[in-house]
Amino acid sequence: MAVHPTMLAADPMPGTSEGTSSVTTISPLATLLAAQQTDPTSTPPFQLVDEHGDLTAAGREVGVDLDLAKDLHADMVLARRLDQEGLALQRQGELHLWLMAWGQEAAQVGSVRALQLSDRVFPSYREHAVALCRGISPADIMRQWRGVAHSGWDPAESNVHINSLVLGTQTLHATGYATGVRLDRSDEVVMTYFGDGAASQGDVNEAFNWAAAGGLPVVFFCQNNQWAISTPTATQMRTPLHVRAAGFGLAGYHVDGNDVLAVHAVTQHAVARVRAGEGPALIEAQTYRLAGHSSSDDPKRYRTDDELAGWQAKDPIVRLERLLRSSGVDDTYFDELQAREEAFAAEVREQCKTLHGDDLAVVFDHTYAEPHPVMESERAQHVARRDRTVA
Amino acid sequence: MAVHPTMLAADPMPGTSEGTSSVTTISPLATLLAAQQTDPTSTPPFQLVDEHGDLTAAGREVGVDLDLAKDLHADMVLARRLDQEGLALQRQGELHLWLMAWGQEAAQVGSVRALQLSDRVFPSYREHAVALCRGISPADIMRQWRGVAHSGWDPAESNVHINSLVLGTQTLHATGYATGVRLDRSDEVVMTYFGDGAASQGDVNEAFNWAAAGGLPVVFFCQNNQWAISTPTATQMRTPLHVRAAGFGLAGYHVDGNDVLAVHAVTQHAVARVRAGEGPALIEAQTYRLAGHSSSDDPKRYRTDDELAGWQAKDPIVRLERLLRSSGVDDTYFDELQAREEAFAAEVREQCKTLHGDDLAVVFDHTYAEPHPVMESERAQHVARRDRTVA
Amino acid sequence: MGTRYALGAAINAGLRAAMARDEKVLVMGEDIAALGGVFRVTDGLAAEFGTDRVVDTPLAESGIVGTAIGLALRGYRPVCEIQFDGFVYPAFDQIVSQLAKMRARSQGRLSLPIVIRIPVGGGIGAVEHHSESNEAYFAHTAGLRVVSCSNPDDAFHMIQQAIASDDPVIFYEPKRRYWDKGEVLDEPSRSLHEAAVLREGTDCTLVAHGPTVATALAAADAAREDGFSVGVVDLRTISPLDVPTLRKVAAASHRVVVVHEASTFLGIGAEIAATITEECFYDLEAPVLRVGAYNLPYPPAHMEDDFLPDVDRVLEAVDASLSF
Amino acid sequence: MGTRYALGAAINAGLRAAMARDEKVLVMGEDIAALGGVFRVTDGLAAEFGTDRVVDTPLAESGIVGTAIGLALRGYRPVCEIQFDGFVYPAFDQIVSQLAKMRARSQGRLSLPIVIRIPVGGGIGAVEHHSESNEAYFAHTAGLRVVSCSNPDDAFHMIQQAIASDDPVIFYEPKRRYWDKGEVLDEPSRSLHEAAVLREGTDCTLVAHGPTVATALAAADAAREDGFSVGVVDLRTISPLDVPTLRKVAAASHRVVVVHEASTFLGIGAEIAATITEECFYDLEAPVLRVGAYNLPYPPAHMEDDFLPDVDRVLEAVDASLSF
Ligand SMILES: Cc1ncc(C[n+]2csc(CCOP(=O)(O)OP(=O)(O)O)c2C)c(N)n1
Ligand SMILES: Cc1ncc(C[n+]2csc(CCOP(=O)(O)OP(=O)(O)O)c2C)c(N)n1
Ligand SMILES: [Mg+2]
Ligand SMILES: [Mg+2]
Repeated sequence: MAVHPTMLAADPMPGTSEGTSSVTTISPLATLLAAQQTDPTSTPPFQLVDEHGDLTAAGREVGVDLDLAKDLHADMVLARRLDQEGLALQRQGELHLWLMAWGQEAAQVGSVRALQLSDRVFPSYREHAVALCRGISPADIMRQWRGVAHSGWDPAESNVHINSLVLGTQTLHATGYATGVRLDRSDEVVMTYFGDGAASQGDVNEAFNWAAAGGLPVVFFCQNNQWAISTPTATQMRTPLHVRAAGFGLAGYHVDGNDVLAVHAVTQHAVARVRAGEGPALIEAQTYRLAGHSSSDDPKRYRTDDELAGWQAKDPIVRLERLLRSSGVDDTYFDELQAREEAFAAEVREQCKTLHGDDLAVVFDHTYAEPHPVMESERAQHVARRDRTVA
Repeated sequence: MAVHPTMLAADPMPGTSEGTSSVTTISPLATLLAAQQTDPTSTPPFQLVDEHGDLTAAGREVGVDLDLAKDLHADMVLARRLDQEGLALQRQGELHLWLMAWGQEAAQVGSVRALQLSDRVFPSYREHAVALCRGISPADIMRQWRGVAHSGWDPAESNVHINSLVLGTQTLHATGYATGVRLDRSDEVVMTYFGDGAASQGDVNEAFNWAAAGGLPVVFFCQNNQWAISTPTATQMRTPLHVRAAGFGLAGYHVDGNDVLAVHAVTQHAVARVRAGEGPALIEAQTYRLAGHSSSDDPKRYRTDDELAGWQAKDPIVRLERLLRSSGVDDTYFDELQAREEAFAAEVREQCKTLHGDDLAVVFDHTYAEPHPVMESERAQHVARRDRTVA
Repeated sequence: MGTRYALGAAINAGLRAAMARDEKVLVMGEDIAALGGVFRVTDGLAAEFGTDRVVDTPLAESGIVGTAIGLALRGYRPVCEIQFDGFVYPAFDQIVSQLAKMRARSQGRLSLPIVIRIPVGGGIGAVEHHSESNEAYFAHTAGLRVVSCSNPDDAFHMIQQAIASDDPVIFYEPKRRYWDKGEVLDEPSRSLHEAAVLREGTDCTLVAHGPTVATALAAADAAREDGFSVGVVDLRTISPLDVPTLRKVAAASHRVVVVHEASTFLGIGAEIAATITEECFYDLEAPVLRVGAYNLPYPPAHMEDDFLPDVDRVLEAVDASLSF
Repeated sequence: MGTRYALGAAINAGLRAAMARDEKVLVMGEDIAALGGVFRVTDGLAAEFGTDRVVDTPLAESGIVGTAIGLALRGYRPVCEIQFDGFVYPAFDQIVSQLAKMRARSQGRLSLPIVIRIPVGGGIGAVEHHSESNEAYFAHTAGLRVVSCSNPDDAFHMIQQAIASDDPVIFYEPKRRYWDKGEVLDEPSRSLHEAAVLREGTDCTLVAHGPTVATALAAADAAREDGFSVGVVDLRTISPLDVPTLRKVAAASHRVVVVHEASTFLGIGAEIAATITEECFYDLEAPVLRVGAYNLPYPPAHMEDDFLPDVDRVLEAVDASLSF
């Protein structure tokens, strides 16, 4: 058998110094045996709109659908406002915890808007913007963070599964759901969200592999927001995640996650491909968590003001606003949106306060589908204790 | 930002039909958005000696070290004999179970012989040939399969960790051990063996990622023997495993696992690279489990005679024998080896029968390092019961 | 009217019946299709129902349970096979955090009718990790049901009842009893949630499940020869326990000995002892005693006979109970 | 002579002392270096000992435990932090099949001196998976030691004793007590393997560990006001249990109530009840009663006060015990 031509190239390992080391030059074998699979070139993130709100070459080629852009912009503005209100409500003691999606609006809005409503979504826990786009009410989004329930909404209505807080577990659920979609001979697509940190979990990699091996209709959407709490992405992985896709046989995409039009376009493309039966895809969106990990976090402990400022300059909403204005969208639009935003904010505050928790008794009813003696007797104990206390 | 050139190539997804589908041609975006990371080209397995025992082009370029070849050949012959004796001993009821390495001798011998003795090995459970090469006695290798102990040897002596039967777990142990090697500023290399089936486990992928992220001195050696019990590799993964390496940022190698010289050369190369601090590597060796999964297995249920015959023709020992003979190695060598093999076989049979198990009492002593009241009281109970029965 | 089956074959027949009845039922696991499973429990199912419904999965237990959850969310009723007891732990997170809790976490909206079949226990001379008894982990986990069959009739009916349940069920199969034959009746004699009093006793009652039921019956026989009336209860359901039945036999025999293969420390025997003592304090003439494996990792096969509870150890405990 | 510390700070000081004493000790986990851990238990260690010994790992619990095993095989003494109780399950296989069994599997050749620190339990208003009490899983696993600290003095000394142990130790930290202050003595008062009788009682003894020790003490105070002498034992070691101490208090007070945050079904209370009943059958005037959380998945924060055992529920059980 002949030596394959690619074997003759001595590509340096990613992350190590360029050039041939002493090891790779000592024998005639070295040339033949240079690592045969070295890093597939990482591609820069796809952009349609640059950080200044100007169209890139690709953007100019493709053009902008202004109605779509306005819709996505409005989605992002409301999502950001939800975050601001959420954080304020947490500070006021109305929410126990709030996980900010601040800065990641484009990644979320752009991707979920590229799906059909019949496509099931498996979120992680930071996908408020996704939830809003799927018509989930602020109350339902805040329910879990107010501590009154473990989940907020009915997946049967929004086609969005409940949040998964154990990192990465949802990627396997999505993969299994996609198996069901295929068994049903349906052309639905399943989308699952996860973070750069979660990508280190065994479950996530099992899901990549399982979906690829089975050619299943699932899109893995990673919001690489550069941090997993205090841990930078560099600690999690050597190569960018979109590069890992090809290793498993997933179609891999890399997109500027702060460019909502690019995210939308890339996702639409990937989803169409998946829908057509060409196997699963992974999209890595480069974005940034502009706030802390959660309302409890203190990001000053681990990241610099410079880094933050650098990413603030890439704000997805500011960027799109510039594009809209330079494309001739006038103040009427922005004024109307501003009014809508204020009304929405008032609604958020109001809905939050209407969220009252159930009594523990309901958990006894919800744990099992069928009668269960322990549930019955302990429920009775609880009710008796509660009534005694109340009396 | 400009569109990166590689984004313009519309590479088809691995495993799907060639060419552009309707999806990828409907819009101008399609060209821009073709999956940016598609399968990095899989390379054919590296060979020095072909199936007929002839040198390949690469083999001719590199030349053959005949002394090395004879040593490796002898190792393989003894390993195969151990398998034959092991299976026979199982049939006679002397072993509870035997897992055959039959057909995988080149992959094991070639790789372990490329290490230094100071390099720690973390095997799976089928690495008898590895163990033999590290000077582990047949008795120690058979101990576990005779059911008298859970492991056979002292890793402090052979620098081979005990077998890991829970698939893939050892890859994380190897990765952690490699972390220790680095903390010690040592230039040791850690080698871990696993199968094509185990590659689907979360742990194995966590290990790939962890080792790559940390740039740790570990070599992941996959014996792709085409089957995980009855499950073919195609069920486990979409892309060949050596392709997955680059996705994580490991140096990836693909080698004909039935060509012991190629395995040796590739491993030596990879190990030198790892030893020099250039980060971890993954080697995929294409080989074949010529026997069943274990002495309990019935491979006729899932694989064809044709497939078996095809791989029998690629037998690693036959191939190397041909090369040795055509390189002028004469009958003296083979006759001497035959005698050595017979003596070894007798030794195997004899050693097996000397393996007597300990009494359960020792497990109480071995479970904890420090005094433990439950161990003491239950040990006493056990001893009293045993002595009562014996009396 | 019944047919004789080996226990493993009875499960096979039960799976076949469940799959024929409901096309949403599918079976998935490692080596279950072409090979029919390492114990051949799924033998022939792939040929009969096709590989869409009898699925050889990649080798990843977390993946098996995690994707089964997704399938269940899509309306399927997956039956997962874990190849051996000792290989369920990689799926532990998916089982205890996802499978067990999904219904409660979703305010009762999302049911997961999933069965996880686990060949369990020792006594077959296997290598490490192939002989474990881990029911206590799952029994301690709220949201799961845990059941254990001990004979072909139960095996046939309980697997179908488990599949029909809208709750997740961990279904234990006593691997060393796979080849034991027994009569299988057309109709189930009892629900999935009831213990079976196999023998009434007035001096003492043995409580067992799965593989140790036969041990308990043999011990009861031996005790009878010595003039003692020893009852035997087959738990069948480990979580929840059938407390009324346990209460009844404890009250009737005043002495109870629990027999299981798991280690005693925090084994199901501990819960049974604590519960019976709470419920029947004045009825008991002796503490509830426990006969389990020693509190060791499962030892090499060579030692397993000394490790596992056997008739002698059961009788020793009965003696101890009687002499309190 | 002691210094006052909060419980979390006491663990921090204990880790620091252990790291200073033995350079093979290293600390690893998610967000423990730069951030100092989400509870700041490892605060300042990275600055003091460097990031070779205070390691922010990739986000993978199986990886954390699996690589710690490799490090231990290399001669290190890793202390792993699991960020919250509910995130230990992905590491379950590495813990129960590898960490717990390695010594037995290797005929005693390979010891794994690894400590797994787990902030445990509820009461801090957290979201799901952040409030679990899962000690029973590990206590049922032969090969592990499981300990639980309830006050700063123990926290400081027990973490050092755990690190010094050549056995793997699951080390529980009661997260809602992290900020509770108390005196820390220079020398440990007892070994890692002893329970502490915090209060002697003649009418009843409460047995608790970790977060419920304070609850038990408050209940004992309340009972005293009603004229009852109620003792309190802090288990400290959950596996193995300090049975001699349990036997002694049961014999002295004739009544025992176990209090823990885990669900009662197969919680450590079951084992304590079974053991004490076996050991002290004739001393007991009432069955050992258990006060735990209800047998539910941990509920939303809004409901946790009704879910967790509190002083009232403990007193209810004491009453029930006294009126037997
Ligand atoms: C299995 C598991 N381990 C640890 C945690 C604790 N935890 C919650 S969020 C988080 C960081 C997640 O980072 P990433 O996946 O990048 O998502 P992001 O928060 O950035 O959106 C960690 C460690 C968890 N939720 N689940
Ligand atoms: C976690 C786990 N799951 C299942 C098994 C049962 N099992 C033993 S070997 C095997 C197949 C392994 O295939 P592969 O990794 O390719 O190694 P090979 O046997 O071919 O050498 C299986 C499923 C196991 N040992 N561990
Ligand atoms: Mg992140
Ligand atoms: Mg294989």
